[in-house]
Amino acid sequence: MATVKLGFIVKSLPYKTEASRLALTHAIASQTVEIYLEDGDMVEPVVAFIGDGVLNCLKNQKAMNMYGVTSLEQHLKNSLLLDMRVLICKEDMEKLGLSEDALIMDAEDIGGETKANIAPFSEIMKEMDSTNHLLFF
Amino acid sequence: MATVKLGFIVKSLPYKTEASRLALTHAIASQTVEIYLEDGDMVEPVVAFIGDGVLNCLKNQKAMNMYGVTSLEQHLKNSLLLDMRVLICKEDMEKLGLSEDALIMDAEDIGGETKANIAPFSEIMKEMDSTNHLLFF
Amino acid sequence: MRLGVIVSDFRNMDETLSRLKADKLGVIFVSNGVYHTATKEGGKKSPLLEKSPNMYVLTEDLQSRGFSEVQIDSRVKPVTYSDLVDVIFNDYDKTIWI
Amino acid sequence: MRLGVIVSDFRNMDETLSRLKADKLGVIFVSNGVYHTATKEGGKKSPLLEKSPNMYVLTEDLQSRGFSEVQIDSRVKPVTYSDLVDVIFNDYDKTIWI
Amino acid sequence: MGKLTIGVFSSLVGSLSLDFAVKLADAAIKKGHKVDMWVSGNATMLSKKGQRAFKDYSALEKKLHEMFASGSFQATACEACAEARGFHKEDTMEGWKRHSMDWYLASTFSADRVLHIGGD
Amino acid sequence: MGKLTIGVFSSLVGSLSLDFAVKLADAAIKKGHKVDMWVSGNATMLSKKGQRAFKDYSALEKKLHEMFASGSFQATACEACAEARGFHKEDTMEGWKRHSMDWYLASTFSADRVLHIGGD
Repeated sequence: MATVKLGFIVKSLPYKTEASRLALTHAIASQTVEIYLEDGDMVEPVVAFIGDGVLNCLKNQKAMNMYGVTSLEQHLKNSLLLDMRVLICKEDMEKLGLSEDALIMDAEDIGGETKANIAPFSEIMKEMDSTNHLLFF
Repeated sequence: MATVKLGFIVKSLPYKTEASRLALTHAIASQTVEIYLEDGDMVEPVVAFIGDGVLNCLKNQKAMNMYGVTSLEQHLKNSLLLDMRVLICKEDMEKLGLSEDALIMDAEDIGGETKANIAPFSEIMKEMDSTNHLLFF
Repeated sequence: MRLGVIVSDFRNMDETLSRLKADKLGVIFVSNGVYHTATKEGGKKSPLLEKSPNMYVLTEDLQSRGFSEVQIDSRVKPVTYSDLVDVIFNDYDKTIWI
Repeated sequence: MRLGVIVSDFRNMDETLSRLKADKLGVIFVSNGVYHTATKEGGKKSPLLEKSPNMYVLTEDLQSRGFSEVQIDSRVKPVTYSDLVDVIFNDYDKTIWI
Repeated sequence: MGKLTIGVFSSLVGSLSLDFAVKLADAAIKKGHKVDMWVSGNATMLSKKGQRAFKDYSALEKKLHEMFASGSFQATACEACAEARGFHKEDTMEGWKRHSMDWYLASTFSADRVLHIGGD
Repeated sequence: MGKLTIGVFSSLVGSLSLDFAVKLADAAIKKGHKVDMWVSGNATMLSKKGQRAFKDYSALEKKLHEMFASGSFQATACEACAEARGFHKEDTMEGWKRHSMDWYLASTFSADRVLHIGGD
């Protein structure tokens, strides 16, 4: 019985590359990883947005209407619906002039109960310290 | 009877992406373009390295020995062998501390007669002005 | 030369853009370039907005990323793909993608 | 945490690298990251060379780009792919690619 | 009405740069222009047939078929770039041609405007 | 001896990031480690069979076959990412498996070290 904690750290902007999308889809895949593991073993993802990566968290992304692709907004809501721990870097939000109102902080509209956390980088660094492995996107 | 002049402007570093390699292979393809054109019509390429792109022009690239891929050095020599006009931005060389000695300035070792030109950006800008179309890599 | 420059990313665009000289220079923000038109960094607007009096932003890319036209700098003109075709054919002799 | 950071590019690396805190921080220059070890810009060495006392550069990537080991900053240790495997397994708990 | 040649180089499936190229080409055709499209490097992936539509990826095949049907659109993939990636002639989406790089240069010869989309 | 899991994401054929991953994996195997490799996004191109060797591209297929033959190497491509690009089961290079994304996470569970190569 063990839990391996993985840190998915997103510093890339959305859409130009697939990096941030793949971070979330892989983190979400933790839901089905047990089929490969012994009973009781699990993989626990934590997702943190840092640097320009915080721009993935903006509300009202119309990528589906404009380009027919799932928005990062939708992926982030799906992550929160699954009660994933999501951190958004406070200093980077402030640097880019983003208020909490502008960001996706919950998935209430699709029935989610978990909220995203705005956290200073020092807390994100502690979270990284506590993981078994770190994956930067 | 017309000549269309194309400017291939290389600002990307080599190897991480294919951009600079594709600039030179496409410029070299001007040699065979007549098969598609009327007699006397031609496409004339000029290649300019600017910004970090000047690092494509360093001598002694061992990409073939290390990774089994043709080096940008070889592509650049092939371009000079075909008497292509090649410009290297003087200000960017100076900024990155590169001397003429460090750069591929000719293809004499494979029988080439044309030399690369170190030119201030203002001259490269004039060259760009004189092209029919500009392609940035 | 009338030169249209398509700015396709948020970082490392200024060095190339600042050096280009043209009788008429246009700047067209697309892809992640749209962040220049709608975000501030450290309270300041993007220095790219000072480079030209002729600026455009692709509305499809703006909206995909969560912005609406009311949020962009007033000097920047929102354009659709259809408008952009006219900009390329009518307003500039050459268009480059950086 | 002993953290190894693989720096894989020349531009935009400092912002991420500078924020990372670890009991032991290592910096491994690969791909276009090797330019940090062998070029100067405006006469100055890369600020990344000040970030850690534990620095490595992948010789295969250095040589591919036209540099030899004598040209690199003396604080940086040249390593092969084989050495890098040992660095990852023995010297750091986690290794990230930026 | 004019001719626009669009070259798409290292842009990727999963980025929106290929989408940009296709949407711009489509808008130009709808305005009565002719469009040539050249894909090289990793962008040759656009010419691969049998791409399955997923919601995480824009599906460009249907749009491309419409554009081919307009009679104002040609699209050609770099043959060597495709072969290097294991895309052979029989893997090519209907409507696409494959040529060597000189095709792109020849297309620019008669183009009124060229948009070269480089980048990653 | 340990286990290294390498994930390669958006890296491209024609860049040297895939080469980096393969060379590092090979060096680890030669030192007696076990290596799992996961390719996702555009990196799934690495698992495509029938890639023709050109001098402008490193030919990785032969090296991969040697690594599979070592018995210490597994390589798996993201199934959905491959299908979206038109790479189907029958297009997959010998030795490669295809799974959903949870395979990568499961591989990290028992890994001593994980190297995730993201970027473009």
